[in-house]
Amino acid sequence: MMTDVMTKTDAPILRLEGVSKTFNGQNGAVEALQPLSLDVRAGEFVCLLGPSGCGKSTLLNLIAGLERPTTGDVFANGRPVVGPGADRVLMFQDGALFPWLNVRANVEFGLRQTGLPKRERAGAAQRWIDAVHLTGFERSFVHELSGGMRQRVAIARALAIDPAILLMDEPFGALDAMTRDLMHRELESIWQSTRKTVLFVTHNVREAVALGDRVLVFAARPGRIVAEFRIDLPRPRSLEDHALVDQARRITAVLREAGANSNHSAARPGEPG
Amino acid sequence: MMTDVMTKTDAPILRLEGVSKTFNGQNGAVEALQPLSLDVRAGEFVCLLGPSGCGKSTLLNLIAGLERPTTGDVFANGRPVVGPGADRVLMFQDGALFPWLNVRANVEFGLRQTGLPKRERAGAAQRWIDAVHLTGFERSFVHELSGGMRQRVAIARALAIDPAILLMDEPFGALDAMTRDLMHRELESIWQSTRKTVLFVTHNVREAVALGDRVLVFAARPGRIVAEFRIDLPRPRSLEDHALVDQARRITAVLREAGANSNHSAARPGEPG
Amino acid sequence: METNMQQAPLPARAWSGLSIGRAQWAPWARRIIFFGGLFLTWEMIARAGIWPEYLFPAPSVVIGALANGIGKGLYLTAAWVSLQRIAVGYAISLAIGVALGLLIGRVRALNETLGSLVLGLQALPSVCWLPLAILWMGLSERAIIFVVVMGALFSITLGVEAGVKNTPPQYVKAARVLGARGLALYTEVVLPAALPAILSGLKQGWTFAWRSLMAGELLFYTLSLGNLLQTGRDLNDAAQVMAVMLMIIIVGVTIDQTVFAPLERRVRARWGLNM
Amino acid sequence: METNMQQAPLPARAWSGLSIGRAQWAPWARRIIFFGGLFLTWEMIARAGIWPEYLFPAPSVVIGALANGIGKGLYLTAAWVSLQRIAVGYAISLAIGVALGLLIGRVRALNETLGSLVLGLQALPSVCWLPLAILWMGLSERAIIFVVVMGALFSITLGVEAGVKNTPPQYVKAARVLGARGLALYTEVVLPAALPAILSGLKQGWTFAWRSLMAGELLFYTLSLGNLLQTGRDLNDAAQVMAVMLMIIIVGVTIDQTVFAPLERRVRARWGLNM
Amino acid sequence: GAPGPSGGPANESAGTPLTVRLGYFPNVTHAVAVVGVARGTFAAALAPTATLEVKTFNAGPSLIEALFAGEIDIGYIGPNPAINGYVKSKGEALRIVAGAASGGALFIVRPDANIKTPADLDGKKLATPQLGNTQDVALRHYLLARGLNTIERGGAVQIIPTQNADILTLFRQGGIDGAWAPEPWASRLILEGNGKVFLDERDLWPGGRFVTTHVIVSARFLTAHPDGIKAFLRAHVETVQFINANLDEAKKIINEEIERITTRGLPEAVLDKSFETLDITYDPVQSSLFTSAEYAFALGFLGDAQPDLSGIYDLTLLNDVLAEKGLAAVTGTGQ
Ligand SMILES: Nc1ncnc2c1ncn2[C@@H]1O[C@H](COP(=O)(O)OP(=O)(O)OP(=O)(O)O)[C@@H](O)[C@H]1O
Ligand SMILES: Nc1ncnc2c1ncn2[C@@H]1O[C@H](COP(=O)(O)OP(=O)(O)OP(=O)(O)O)[C@@H](O)[C@H]1O
Ligand SMILES: [Mg+2]
Ligand SMILES: [Mg+2]
Repeated sequence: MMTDVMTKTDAPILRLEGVSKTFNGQNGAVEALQPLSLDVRAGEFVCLLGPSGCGKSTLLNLIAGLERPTTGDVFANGRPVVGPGADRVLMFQDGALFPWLNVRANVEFGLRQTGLPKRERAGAAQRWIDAVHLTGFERSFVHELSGGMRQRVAIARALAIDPAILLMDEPFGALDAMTRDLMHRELESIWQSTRKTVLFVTHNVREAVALGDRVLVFAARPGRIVAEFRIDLPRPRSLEDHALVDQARRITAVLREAGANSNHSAARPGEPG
Repeated sequence: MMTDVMTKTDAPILRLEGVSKTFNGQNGAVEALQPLSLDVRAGEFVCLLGPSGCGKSTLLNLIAGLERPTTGDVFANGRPVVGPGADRVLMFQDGALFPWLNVRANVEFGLRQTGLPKRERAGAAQRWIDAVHLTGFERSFVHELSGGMRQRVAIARALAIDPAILLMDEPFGALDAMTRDLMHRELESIWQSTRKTVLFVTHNVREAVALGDRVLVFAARPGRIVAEFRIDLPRPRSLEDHALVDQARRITAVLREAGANSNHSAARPGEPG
Repeated sequence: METNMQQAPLPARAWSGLSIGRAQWAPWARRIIFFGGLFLTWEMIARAGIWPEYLFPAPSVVIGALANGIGKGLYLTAAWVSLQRIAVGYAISLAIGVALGLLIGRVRALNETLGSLVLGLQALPSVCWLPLAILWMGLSERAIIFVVVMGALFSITLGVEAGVKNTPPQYVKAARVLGARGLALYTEVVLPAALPAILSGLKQGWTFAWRSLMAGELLFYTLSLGNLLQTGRDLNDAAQVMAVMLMIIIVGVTIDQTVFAPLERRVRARWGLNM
Repeated sequence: METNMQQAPLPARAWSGLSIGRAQWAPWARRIIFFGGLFLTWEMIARAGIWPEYLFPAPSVVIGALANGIGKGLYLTAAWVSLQRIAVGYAISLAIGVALGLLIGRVRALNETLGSLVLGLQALPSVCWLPLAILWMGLSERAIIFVVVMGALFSITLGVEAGVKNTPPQYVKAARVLGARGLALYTEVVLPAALPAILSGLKQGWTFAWRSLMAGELLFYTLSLGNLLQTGRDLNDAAQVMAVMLMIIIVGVTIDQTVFAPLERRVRARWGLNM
Repeated sequence: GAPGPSGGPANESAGTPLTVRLGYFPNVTHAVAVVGVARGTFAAALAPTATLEVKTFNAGPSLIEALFAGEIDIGYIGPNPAINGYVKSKGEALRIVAGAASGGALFIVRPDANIKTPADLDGKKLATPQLGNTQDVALRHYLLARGLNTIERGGAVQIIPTQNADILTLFRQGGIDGAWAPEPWASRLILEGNGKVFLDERDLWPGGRFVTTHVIVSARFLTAHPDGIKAFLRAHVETVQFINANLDEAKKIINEEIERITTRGLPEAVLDKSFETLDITYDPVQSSLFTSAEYAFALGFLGDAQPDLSGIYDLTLLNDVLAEKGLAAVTGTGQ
C-alpha cells in the first residue's frame, strides 16, 4: 500500500530523511512516527490526512524544529533543522494565543520579532485582522473571543510574518462553513501569489483535495504514510466539483482502510451508559 | 426571516425566556446574545449552527449555569437555573481536560462526584474509554495525547455521568472523518436508547442535519436566532442521503445569508502580505 | 457592520460604570467590619485581664501609644526613614531577583546549581548577614540596604523562578516559531506569561524586605521602625512593640491595597483568570 | 491493535532506562563543579587577605570548625533538635496554611479582609512573636514551634492563595458542570490545578520556617542551631557562624534536592509543563 | 531540664511541692547564679519544701517577658531591664531583692585613635551596646559633664549604639574609635581588639561600686512565698561568699557552665581580665541605680515624667539573711 515518496528534479525546500519519533510517556513508549522520508518542493501545497493520533502534529512539530526526531534528519532549504526558524511557521491546533496581548498585539507579535518599524507593523497587522474578519476586535483579549475567532487570530498571526514554509495544524477546524470557505479562498490566493510552501493538516478530505497539490494519507500506531495522491485538478477548485468529489471519495476509502488498519479495527465496545 | 420559536404540548425540559447576554470587555461592551426565547422538549436533539462569534458557546454556558444571563431566565425541568447541575453537562469547545489526571481518572471524574463505588466507576469509565477508541491510553496524561484524542476523552468524560441534558460545543471538531462517523453513530444510539436531550453546536451543516430533530441557525453581532428547521428525516440517517443533502443545502443558504447579514458583509480587505 | 459594532457599547458603558461603583464600596465595608471586629475582640480579650496588660495591651492602649508616638513626630520620621530604605532595597532586589529568577527558571544547569544555592541562602536568617554587611558596607545606609536585599532577593528570585517554570510550554513554542529569540523570548513571552505567578512572588518579597529591614536596622541605632521595635522590646514596652507592629501591618495592607491588589486584579482580568 | 500497542514499548524502555541513567549523573556533575568552584573562589578570596580572617574565614577554616563541631557531637545534636522543631512547625504551618490559602484564594470576601491581614502579618519579623510565644506557650518547645509557625504559615498561605487564584478558570468550570461541589471542588480541582504554583509557596515557606526557627530558638538556651549561630555571633566566631550557615544551606539544599525538586519535577512532568 | 508541671503564674496551689523557677544568663556578670546552680547551693537551700528549675536566656527582654508571663519566679538581670520591667508594669511585676555584681564596665579606645584626654573624644565615633542602657547613659553623661556634645545635640561626638558582637567587629575594623562596654566584652576589646582602657567606670562611682547585676523576684511570688525567697537568698549570699573566697575555682566552674550551656567557654585570659574589674557582691548598690536613672531621665530616656522607683527594692529578706549570718545590712534604702 505504501507508495514511494517521489523526488523532484528541482531541489526540495523541505526534505525528511528517515525521520521517526518515539515518545516516552507515563504509559510506556509510543511510537508516534515510524521512519519516514519525504521531499516537498518549494511552492508545493501538501495536505496531511489521517486518523487521530497518527502523528500529523508530531510531524509538523519536527519540521518546525520544536521537537528533535528520534532518528533521521529534517532539512529545510538544504540546511538541517535544529530549531525553529523564521522560514517555517507553525500554526498550532489549539491556537496558543498569548492571553496577555490583545488581538492586534498578538498578530503583531511575529512582526515585532523581525524588528519591523511600528507603523508598518500596525499596517500589516490591520490588513491581516481585516482579512480574517476581526475588524473591530483589535483591542479584545483572547478570553473575550469565541473559539472560531481565536482560531482566526492564530491564522492572522502566522500569516503576518510571511514565512516561506507554512505549517498549518487543522487551522480551519473551529471555523463555520462560510468563514472556512472565505479562508480557503484567502489561503489559496496568498499561496498562489507568494508561492509559499504549505503543509496543511486537516480532517476534511474535501478540503484537502480542494487545496492540495499532493495529499498524504497517514495510518496510526505506528504513525506512517500509507498513501499519496497527486491532485492535478485545475484551480480555483470548487468543493462541489465532480472530479473533486470523486477524488475525495477515493481518498476517503483509503483513509478508512488506514483507520481500519490501526486501532479502529478493535471490536466495537459494548453499548455503555 | 425570524421564525417564531414553537412551544410543545408536553412540558419543555429546557425553557429560555428572553435570555440575553452582554459582556463588558476591554473593548467596550459586546452584545453576545439578544433576548431570546426557546423551548426544548425532553429527548429532543437540537443542533445550533451559526457564524463564529454569534453566541452559541455563550448560550450553552448560560444553560449550563456557568454564566448568568444579563436579562431573562433559564429553566431546566421547570426549575430556574442558578448554577451548574448534574442534570446538565457541558462539553467544552477546548476540552478542558484536567492535566493532572490520566485518561481514566479524567473520565471517572464526574462519576466520583456522584459517589459511585470504585469498582462500578472503573467499569463505566472503561466502557466509555473503549467507546471513544482510546483503549490502551487509560494511563496516558493529557499532554501525551493528540488533539483528536483529547477531544475524545472530553466526550467520554461528559457522557460517563449520564446527564439528562447534554450540551455539546463542537465536540467532533477535531476528529478525523472516520472517528467522527463512529461518534455520530455512537451518539445517536446513546441518544435513542436513553432519550437524552441534546444541544449540539457544530459548524458542519450536514452533521447538524444528520443528528438533529431541529436545527437553529444563528446570526452574529448581535447574536440571535434567525431561522429554525425541523428535520423529519427517518433515522438512522446517512450523510450521503439525498434528502439530507438537500436539506443541508437549504440550511447552508440561510446560514450564508445570516453570515452576510453580520460582519462578513464587510468589504473583502485588500490582499495582504 | 460599523453600526452593529457601535450599537452595543453605549448602554454597556453606563452599566459598567455603575457596577464598578458598587464593587468599590462593598469591599471597603467588609474590610471595615472585619478589622473593626478584630479590634473589638482584641480589646475584649485584653480587658478580660487573662494576661497582664504590660504583656498584652488592649488595642486602645496600643493606639494611644501610636498616637503619642506620631504626635511627637517620632513614629512618622521613623516610618519615613524605614520606607525609604525598604523602597531602595526592594527595588534592588526586584531588579536582580527578576533577572536571576528568569535565568534559574529557564536554564536547567543554573537551576540545578544556583537554584539550590538560592534556596539554601534564603533559609539564612538576616542576622547571618549582619557581620558581612558591616564588613562589606561599613556603618552606613548601604549596610542596612544590603541586609534588606539579602532578605528579599532570594524570595523574589524563587517566586519568579516558580512562575517562569510553570509557564505553559505552548506559549514558548508559539513564540519560538514566530521568531522570538533570546532576550525577547524572556521579556515578551516568559515574563508576561508568568506575570500572575510572579506577582505573588513579588508580594512575598515585599513582606520579607520588611522582615529583613527590621533586622538590618538593628545594625546601629538610627531613628527607624526597626529600632523603635527593638527599643520597645528592650524597654518591655509591649504597647510600643505592638504600635510598631500595627504600623508595619498598616503600611503592608496599604501597599497591598494600593499597589499589589489592583495590579493583581488588572493582570488577572487581562489574563482571563477571573471566574 | 494489540500487537501494535505492544510493538513500541520494548525498544523504548531500554532507551528510557539509558537516558534516565545519563540524566541522573549530569546534574550531579554540574552541581559538584558549581559548588566546588564556589568554594575555590571563596578560598582564594579569603586567602588573598583583603578581609581579616576573623570576619571572612576561608572555607577550609569553616569546614574545620564544622568538622570539629560535628566531631564533638555538638552540631549533629543541635541540628537534630532544630530539625525536629522545624518538621513539627512546618507540618503545622502546612496544614493551616493550605486551608487558609485555599479559603483566601477563592472566597472573595475573605481575600479582601483576611488576605490583607495575612500580608500585613507576614511582614512582621519573628522577634515580634517572641513575647506572645512566651505568654501563650510558656518557656517550652511549643513556644519555639509557635514562632516557627508564625514565620512560615503566612508565607505558605500567600503561596497557596496565589496558586489558587491563578487556577485557569476553565478547569473549575469543567469540574462544576461535572458535578464537583464544595470541598471536592477544592481538593480535586483547585488544589491540583494550582499544585505547581503551590509547591513554590511551600518551598518558600520551608525556608522561612528556618529563619523563624533561628529567631525562636533564641527564646531560651537549648542546644540548637539557632543558639550555635547566636553563640558564634556573640563570640565573634565567624567560622562558627559560617559553619552553622553552611549547615543550614546544606540541609536546605538536601531537602530541596530530595523532597522539593523531585516533587516539582514529577508534578511538572505530569502537568505537561516541561518543554 | 525537663519542663516542670508548674504552669501558670501561680505556684500557689498548696500541697504540691513548690517549684522555684530561676532565670539567668550564662555569663560572667551572672556569676552568682551560674555558680549557685552548678554547685547545687540553690537546690539544697530550697529543699525539701521546694525544688529548683532553671532557664537560661541570652537577652534581657526574653527574661523579663518570661517573668511577666509567670514563667519564671526569680531572675538575675542588669539594672536597665529591671527598671524597665518595674516601670512598664507600673511597679506590679517585680522587686529587686539583692545585688549580684558590681563594676565590670570599661571605656576602651583604639590606640591609633589618639585619645589621651576627654577632650580628644571630640569628633570621635564611640559605641555603646544599646541606646539608653547603663553604658550608653554613662557615656552620654560622661561626655555631657565634660562639655562634649553628641551629634544629636549639635556636637561632634558620634555615639553608635550597636550590639556587643558588632562593637568588637567595628573596633577591630577601625569603624569606631572607642566603646563603653560591659564585661566580658571590655576584656575582649582589650585582648582581641588590642584596645586600651581609657576609663574604668568604677573610677566614676563613690567607693568604686555601681550595680551591674541584680536578683529580681516576681512580686506575686514574693508575696506568696517569702520563705522560699529567703531560702534562696541565703544560698545567694553563700555563693557570693564562696566566689570571693575561691575565685579561681569559681572561674573554673563558671567557664565549665558557660561551655555546658552555650557549647563554648570564654578564653581564660578574657575570663581573668573580666574578674579584674568585676566585683561579686550581694549589695544592690541602690544609690548607683537611682543616680543612673536620674542621668537617664535627664538625657530623655525615661519618658516625660521621672519614674517613681521608690518601691523597686525589697531588701528586708536580704537583710534578714545577712543578720542571720552576722553580716552588715545593706543600706541606703530610698532616695
Ligand atoms: N468573556 C467575554 N468577554 C467579552 N466578550 C466575550 C466574552 N465571551 C464571549 N464574548 C463575545 O461574545 C460573542 C459570542 O461568543 P461565543 O463564544 O458565544 O461565540 P460562538 O458562537 O461560540 O463562536 P464560535 O463558533 O467561534 O465558537 C463574541 O463576539 C465574543 O467576542
Ligand atoms: N508528549 C508526548 N508524550 C507521549 N506521547 C505523545 C506525546 N505527544 C504525542 N504523543 C503520542 O503520539 C501520537 C501522535 O500524536 P499527534 O499529536 O502527532 O497525532 P495527530 O496525528 O496530530 O492526531 P490528531 O489528529 O488527533 O491531532 C499519539 O498517539 C500521542 O498519544
Ligand atoms: Mg494533531
Ligand atoms: Mg464557541
